[in-house]
Amino acid sequence: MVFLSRIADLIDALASRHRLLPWLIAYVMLLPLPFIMSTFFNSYLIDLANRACLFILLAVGLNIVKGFCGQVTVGHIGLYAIGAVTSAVLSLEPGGFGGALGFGLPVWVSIPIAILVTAFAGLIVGLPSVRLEGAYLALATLGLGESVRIFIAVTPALGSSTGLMMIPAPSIGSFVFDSFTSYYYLVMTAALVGIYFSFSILRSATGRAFQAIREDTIAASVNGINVIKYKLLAFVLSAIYAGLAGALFAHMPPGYLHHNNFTVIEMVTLLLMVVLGGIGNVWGGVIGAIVVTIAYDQTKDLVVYFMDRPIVVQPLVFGLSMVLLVLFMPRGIGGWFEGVLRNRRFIKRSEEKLGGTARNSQS
Amino acid sequence: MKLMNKVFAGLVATGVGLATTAAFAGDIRVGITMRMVSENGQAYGQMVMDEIKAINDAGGINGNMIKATLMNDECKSDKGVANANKLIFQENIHLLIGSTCSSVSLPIVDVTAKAGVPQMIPHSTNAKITQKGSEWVFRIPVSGRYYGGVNAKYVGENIGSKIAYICAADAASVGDCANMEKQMRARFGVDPAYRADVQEKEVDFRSHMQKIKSMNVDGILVAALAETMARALIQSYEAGIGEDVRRIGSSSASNAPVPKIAGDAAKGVFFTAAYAAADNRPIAKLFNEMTRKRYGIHAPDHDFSQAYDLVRIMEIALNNADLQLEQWSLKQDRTAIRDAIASVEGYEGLASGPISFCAAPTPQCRDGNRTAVLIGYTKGGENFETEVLARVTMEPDFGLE
Amino acid sequence: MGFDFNSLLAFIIFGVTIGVVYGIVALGISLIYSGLDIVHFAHGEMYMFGAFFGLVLAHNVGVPYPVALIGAMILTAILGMLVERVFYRRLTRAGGGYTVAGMGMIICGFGMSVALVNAAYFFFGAEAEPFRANLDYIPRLTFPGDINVPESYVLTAIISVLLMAGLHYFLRHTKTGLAVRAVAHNKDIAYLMGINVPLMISLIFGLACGLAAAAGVLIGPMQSVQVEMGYLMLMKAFAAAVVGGFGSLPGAILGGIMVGIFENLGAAYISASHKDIYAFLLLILVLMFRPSGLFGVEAKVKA
Amino acid sequence: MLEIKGVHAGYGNLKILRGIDMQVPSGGIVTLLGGNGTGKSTLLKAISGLIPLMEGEIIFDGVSVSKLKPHERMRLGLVQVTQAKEAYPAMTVEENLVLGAYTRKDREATKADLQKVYDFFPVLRERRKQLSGTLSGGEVQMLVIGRGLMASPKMLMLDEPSAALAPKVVLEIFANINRIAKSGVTVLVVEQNVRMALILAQYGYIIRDGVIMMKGEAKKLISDPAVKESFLGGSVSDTTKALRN
Repeated sequence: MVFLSRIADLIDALASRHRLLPWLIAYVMLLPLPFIMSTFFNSYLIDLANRACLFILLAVGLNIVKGFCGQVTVGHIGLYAIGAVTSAVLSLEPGGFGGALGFGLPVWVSIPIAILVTAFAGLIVGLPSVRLEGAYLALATLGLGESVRIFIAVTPALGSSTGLMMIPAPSIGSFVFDSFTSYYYLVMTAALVGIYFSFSILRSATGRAFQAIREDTIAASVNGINVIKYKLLAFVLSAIYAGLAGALFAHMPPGYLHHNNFTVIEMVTLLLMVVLGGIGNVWGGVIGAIVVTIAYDQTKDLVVYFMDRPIVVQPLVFGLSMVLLVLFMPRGIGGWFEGVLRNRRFIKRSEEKLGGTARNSQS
Repeated sequence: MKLMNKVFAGLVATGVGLATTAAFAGDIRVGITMRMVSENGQAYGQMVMDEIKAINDAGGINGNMIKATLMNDECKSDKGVANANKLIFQENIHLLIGSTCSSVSLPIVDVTAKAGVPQMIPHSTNAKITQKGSEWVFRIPVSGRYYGGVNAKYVGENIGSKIAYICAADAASVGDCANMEKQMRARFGVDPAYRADVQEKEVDFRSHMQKIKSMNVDGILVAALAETMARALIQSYEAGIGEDVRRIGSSSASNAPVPKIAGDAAKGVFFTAAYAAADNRPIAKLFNEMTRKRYGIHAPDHDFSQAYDLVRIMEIALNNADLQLEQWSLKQDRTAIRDAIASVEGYEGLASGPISFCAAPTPQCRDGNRTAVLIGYTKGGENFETEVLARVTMEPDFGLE
Repeated sequence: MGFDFNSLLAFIIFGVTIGVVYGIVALGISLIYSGLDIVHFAHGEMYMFGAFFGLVLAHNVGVPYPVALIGAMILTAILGMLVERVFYRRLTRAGGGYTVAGMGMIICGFGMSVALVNAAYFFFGAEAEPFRANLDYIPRLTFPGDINVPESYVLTAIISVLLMAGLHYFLRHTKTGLAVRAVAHNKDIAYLMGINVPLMISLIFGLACGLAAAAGVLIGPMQSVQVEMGYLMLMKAFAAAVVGGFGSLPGAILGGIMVGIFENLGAAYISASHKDIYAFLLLILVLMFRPSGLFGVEAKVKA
Repeated sequence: MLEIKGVHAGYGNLKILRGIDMQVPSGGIVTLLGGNGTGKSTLLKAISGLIPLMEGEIIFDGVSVSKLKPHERMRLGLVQVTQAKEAYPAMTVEENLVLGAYTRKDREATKADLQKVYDFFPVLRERRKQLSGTLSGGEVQMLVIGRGLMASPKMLMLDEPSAALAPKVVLEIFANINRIAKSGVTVLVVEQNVRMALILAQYGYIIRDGVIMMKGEAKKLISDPAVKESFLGGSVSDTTKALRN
């Protein structure tokens, strides 16, 4: 804990010089990661890190609507699908190999359009939140998300069951982002920028409005917050994250999309990330995404023989851990860390005030 | 709160620590990615592992052991790709086997092509897998492009041309449907009398059957995964469509759940496959007996036979390849294995016809088996029975544009 | 093809016969919602377990179909009560089921659903199993226009009506039913009436899961029994419950029939490959424009 | 009849009652007075078992009931009548009354009691088949009292029977409470309407901030200047409460 506190102090000191300083340092520290991994371990880990970055984007985005604004959505994976498929279809060559629709746009054009389209879709997914809350909203968004998947699954122009294949990778001039390492810089940058903006949103007036809505919708509206506007804004913001993550996923080599990457199971995994990390906590989403991605990777060949049948136990473990997390650790890892930090800051501040004698507080 | 950066790094480091495995020299490393959570995956995966173990027990390949790693991809492309990456870049495999599902094999073809790892496909039939032009891919089963032709030829010549199509939305069935439709048009100039595109896991076909009943068709093609097909077959009888209307199955009709679930409704259904359990050859009889004893399978379907053939072809290729199996020779060994598989010619195993590969990265070279066998169910239920109706060998470039 | 009255009739009949099954599952979901204020996302798995229990009883133990039906209902009810007691009770006690930023129960239900499906792999395997039942004593109906309704569908319709009637009688005309309604409305006052509220909550859960099991055993002979069958049924049942007015019991059955007809008509006249979307569409439209359900029967809407 | 010893209770970490001591003797009427948020309802909930005790003990009829569940306490004859708005609006009047006798096994006596309640409140007999949601405020209050009587209680606890009722109706209700007490049922009335409650009761407790601030015979309390100061002349208003409903 002392060690953690030291680092936190250091980061605070850096941030007091310039807001972006800790972020820049973090970015620089993350730059050599692929080389460390491929030199000392193996290059597969870079691929793992890439996928973790995509999930970080998704989880952080989901946190905006779920954690900041308190709106229950189970349709996030549908937005991810929309971002992925839109960008893929826009960038595929017309009449190309897969037999799907194609417009042949450059990747750097198709990604922003995909984000815009997803943002608009987010607005639509958010519309039910104007009238509905809690379980009703969950059902409506679940329905919307599943409809997106089924629509992709049965529409040949969007890949249907064969999937969209040979989606081009992004390139600058003759440099193509088609290796683990080059793609790492793309997704890592996106993830870090995503986390940074998530903090900016949280600290801004918009973020405070979100939190007011989460705590008490009626009180928020009485206090002059345009509840409908901010609810929709939360959905749109989270959709932008999902759209970006989706588009980056689509162009990630080998550039293949299939509707079964967007099922409810994926949505549940995403929920697990957010819950494990701690709902409403930005770093929680990040930690959750990393932990779950690594845990998933490490447990995927875990097979138990039961009555002479090989059984993959991983999904069972995932499901149960979700239930138990909600029951016994509802604030997740991030909530726990936040508690530690808050205590530390509180003690520090009271020490300053009381001249060295910290008083016990009642939480 | 920014201390989380550190936590981030720490967690990644932990993951890295867990993930490192030393690469052993002297082993032939084979990676397998399959759908383990399904009626197919479990038993096939087990059989591949058992067969490899048998090779090792008998002394291995020229004294070298095969180290096989089996991973589950849940028939999901992103997970399949992650598995392939992990096997190739972390386990440093020499050869990749997989996957069961076309939608997973399709992206993995690109992964293996780029990494330069030979890939053997156990039962994905989608024609596009070999059309991508990868030098590294070899398909054991009969490509989907042949199925349509065999089905269409038999149906047009023996049954009639007024056919109703029920096509489920999974990759294999969509392909089977489209291929047959194309061939019926090309050979006999007929369009489908009725065509219904249904969902992958549709459970209620009654309204389609009701319409088909009033049309007096000669036959119904039910292209769907096993359980879905079985339901459609049952419901076709419930709707009152008589036995004189022949039911044609897609390639998944060979899977045991079809006769098991459909029961009496499976009788008379015929389909194209790469292996017939009713085959009279001694090797087939031995194989049937082996699967029954080991895995409690009443009669193995062609997915079983293909997995078995795959291991045998792999054994032949590995025996012929000049392998160094040192840390430095990985790339060279992979190429040697690829060339050894490409030079397999006229392998006669369980498959309906001889399997031959060649060096060119074209579908003609890499779709090994070109002989499909037409099978009919003579009895449904748990202890179903089949008969061989015909055996058709196609031209290497049949079905290519 | 033009308009054909016979085929329209056929689609409606098919819709009704499958719709009642949706209705039975929706009945359970509604019951849990009105009783415990939670939307049970793992209810599809209760339906699946029910089907398997019935299958094991009928095939492996060898009891007659009706006995298997009742046995499966009892076994699943016990399973449901166990799940509620061991896992959900902690959440519902903590704050009406909506902890963890308002979505504890939703996440918990999802997790439970994944866990139950994969637990079922352990016991029943992944393969689809045929459910054979001897239903010769049930008449097979033939409607004008040569529309066949096989025995299993007739039986399903009969059993659904019986279950609905039985549930109605239980809730309206027995003392325990009165207590269940009291608990559904307000647990604190129910306590003050001397009602053993925890027991009633278990009872509600057991009843709801028993209903799901009945649907599972009924649908077994029509389709087949498979571990992954629960999810789709859950979605249809949700749609049915919402259309009928969440928390309203007669509405659930009516909603089920509505969903059944709607998706059959959609499949027939728009596109068969989008069939599942129609149920979702109906669900979303009703939620957006009439969250209290289409039928306006005594429904309880949470604001 | 009822003895409360050093009771601490509250919600979660929030402690509301901080050491309550109280006695309700057998027979007669005792009233518990206090403004909003003073802990009256919390004490009632603690007595009937809806919230657990943090400290202290509750003894009813010589038996410690501290560890018993609400329905078990009720079976002993300790019956709480809820606030009027807490009838079951979707049930008929008769269903509500039958529910009151839920714990009783003696069918004949229950039927007889139902008639007794109807005789007591004739208006309920008239509206027997109506949904209780359609009744007027005073009628609902009669219904919940009647529902409490259906349990054949030894002791009846009434939670603000005069709340939100017209003065004339309040008089009628209080007259009925008096009749109930006369029939041998011990009554504990929790009230904000201090004057009426003290006229009705023999003994009174005044609660404030989770502790008993004052206690004594009703006649004495009503003339106590301190009580007059803080309640009778004071402005304990119901407005906040009305707003919340």
